[in-house]
Amino acid sequence: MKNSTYAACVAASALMFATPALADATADGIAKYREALAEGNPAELWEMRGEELWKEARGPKKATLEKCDLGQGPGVVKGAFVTLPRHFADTNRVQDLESRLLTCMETLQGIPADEVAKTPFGKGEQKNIEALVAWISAESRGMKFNLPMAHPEEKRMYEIGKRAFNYRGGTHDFGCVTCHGEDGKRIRLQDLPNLTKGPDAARGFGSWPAYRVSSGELWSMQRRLNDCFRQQRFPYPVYGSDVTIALSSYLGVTANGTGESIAPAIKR
Amino acid sequence: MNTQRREVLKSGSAAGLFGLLVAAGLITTQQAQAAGWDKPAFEAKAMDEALKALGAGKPADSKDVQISGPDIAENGAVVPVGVKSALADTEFIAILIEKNPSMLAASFTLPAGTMADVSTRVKMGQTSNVFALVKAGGSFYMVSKEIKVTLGGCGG
Amino acid sequence: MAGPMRIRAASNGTETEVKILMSHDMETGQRKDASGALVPAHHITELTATHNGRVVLAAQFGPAVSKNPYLQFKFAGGAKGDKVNVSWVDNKGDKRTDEVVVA
Amino acid sequence: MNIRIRQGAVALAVLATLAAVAGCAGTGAATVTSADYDKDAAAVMAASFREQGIVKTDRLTQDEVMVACSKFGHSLDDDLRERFQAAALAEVKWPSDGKYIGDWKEGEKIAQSGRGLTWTDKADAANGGNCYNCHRITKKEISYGTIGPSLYQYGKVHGNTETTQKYVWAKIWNPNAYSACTNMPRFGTHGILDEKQIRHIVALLLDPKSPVNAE
Repeated sequence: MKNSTYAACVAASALMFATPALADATADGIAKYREALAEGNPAELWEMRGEELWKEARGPKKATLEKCDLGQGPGVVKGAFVTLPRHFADTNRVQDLESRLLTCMETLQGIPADEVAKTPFGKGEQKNIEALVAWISAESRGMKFNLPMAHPEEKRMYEIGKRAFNYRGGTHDFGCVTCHGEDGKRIRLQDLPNLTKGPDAARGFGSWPAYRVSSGELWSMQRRLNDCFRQQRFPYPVYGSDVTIALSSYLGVTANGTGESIAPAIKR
Repeated sequence: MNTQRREVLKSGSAAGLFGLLVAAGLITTQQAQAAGWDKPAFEAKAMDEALKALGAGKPADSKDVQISGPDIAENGAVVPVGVKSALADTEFIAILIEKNPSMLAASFTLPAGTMADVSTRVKMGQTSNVFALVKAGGSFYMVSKEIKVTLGGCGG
Repeated sequence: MAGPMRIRAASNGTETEVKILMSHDMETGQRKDASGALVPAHHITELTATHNGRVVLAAQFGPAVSKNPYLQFKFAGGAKGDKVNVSWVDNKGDKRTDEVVVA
Repeated sequence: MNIRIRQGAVALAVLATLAAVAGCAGTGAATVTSADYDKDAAAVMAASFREQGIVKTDRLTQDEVMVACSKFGHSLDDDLRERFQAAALAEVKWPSDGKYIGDWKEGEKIAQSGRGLTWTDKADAANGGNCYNCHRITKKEISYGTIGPSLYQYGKVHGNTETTQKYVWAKIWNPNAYSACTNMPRFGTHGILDEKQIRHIVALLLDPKSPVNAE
């Protein structure tokens, strides 16, 4: 249940970013709150279920996911999370963890990817995806981000992600960059990582999937991005669409070598 | 990961959890009879009412009881609260939240040999005093701490 | 059906610390769903932990305990290999029992 | 659900890279320009979103200002900045009755609310101003953001003069009037807040009785 890296990191940042106008007591209080939560993260309930699901014969083909290739070879889970998104030769596509899982579920288990993608978050097969990403990410806890960039498609998705990150629109003229483009900012009391550089990018990107205490649910990166776009007053990003994968590529590559994954973390 | 035996007790018994525990020989019938969810205490809307339901009367203050929790909670849905008592023979601990619709959040009965040191997480609708009620050596004691609940960003 | 608990029990030779995560919605009965209808209360009411068959904690929860509850406590004694068993029951009669070996 | 764009173009780019590899020291990107990526990004943006609830895909449409503000790695040149700012100031709609100050208590409610215009909001819901997300405003509210400057004691410092009232009004209506490419939304221009609501927020900031200035 130890997640002291996270607690220490959040505590440090909360104090470091405290503006002179902000009473230190507030930042200190919030840091203590987060520290207390780091112990006993309910994400572990999803991790347990995820490990079982990986090994459970399911779907029309009654097969497990144990032959799923997350980029490190069939069945290799450890270390996979910190190299995603990456290019996969079999689909000839850059895929994040969730879209890759859809591929595996469809090819190995016969569960139609399109239907899973259309399922609302927290329901049906999406619930299973949430458990799987919790376990898979936990298997890379403490490892540094190391996304490959050798393939031209990986470079292309990174470049598209950078542009999507800076794209401002909607009724409020917001883009990802509005909240995540500067050091030491907060929205209400939440620290905002500057996702345009490490190690903040690793701290932000490397926290998801995470248990959201506000909803009591496990949120995948897809869901995190979905809700960012909602709050930006943007239209609905299609699950597993290229904009979501490109953004993850941009964030992950920016995080490369600068910090470790603490996912699944616990967030307000 | 520790291996866990994951068995759901067969439902269908009207006896409830404690009946099952008796059947399994885990607790005595006497223990089971003393137990049962304390509905009047959990549904009490005011402090006096809750204390009365718990048989606590007017508890005394005590330096030997500690309530721990954050000064500020980022989210009222999950507020970590811990209670420790250094009083001899602490047998019962309860956590009460003044401004919740029902004040009593949780109670713990501690058999001999169990430390008076429990932690859990509670919901708070707003900034409020949180009370730790302790029964030790037959008497009740109570301490409190204010926990502020703040609003979140991005449209709440 | 309720999902399994995550239980950890660790002995330092003189005492055993138990940490429990439960999978439960802990509905307060005051929340409204998207259509504006009240979601009925659904929460754990009682929990019992035993060590090698002896009760070491009896807890009662109201709806103010957080969703996916967390509980931590300690008892004297306990050795590696001992069994800690945790059971809960909720206000709708759902129940769950899980057991862990002390590490 | 696979959205494939320019796969062919990339394949060609790879071939071109292989052919030119000796000449450009293996930097594969040399054959794909930043403009190519701009085009790819535009296509990905257009293909990745769908409408939901009250939000249609036209939310992605950018005006000239937002196109310029979405460019990264360089700032606006002075001419463009001045042109954007002048145009923004020119389109500010001043209060129909000439009154800038409303009720600060209502202003505080609007400043606290982050509701409105997302796909989970209803069309007839009153929009909030989201002010506390980015600004410190009253002393009492400790849950405030720091993306924008502190507005605590704003009226006390700047005075409740007509000049200040007009400045604050225009800043809320279209903040690009004073700072092109600011992070702040164009509350009036985009109809996020109406005249009455803006009046209340001006009161929150400038009314001497408002806790912003009185506490």
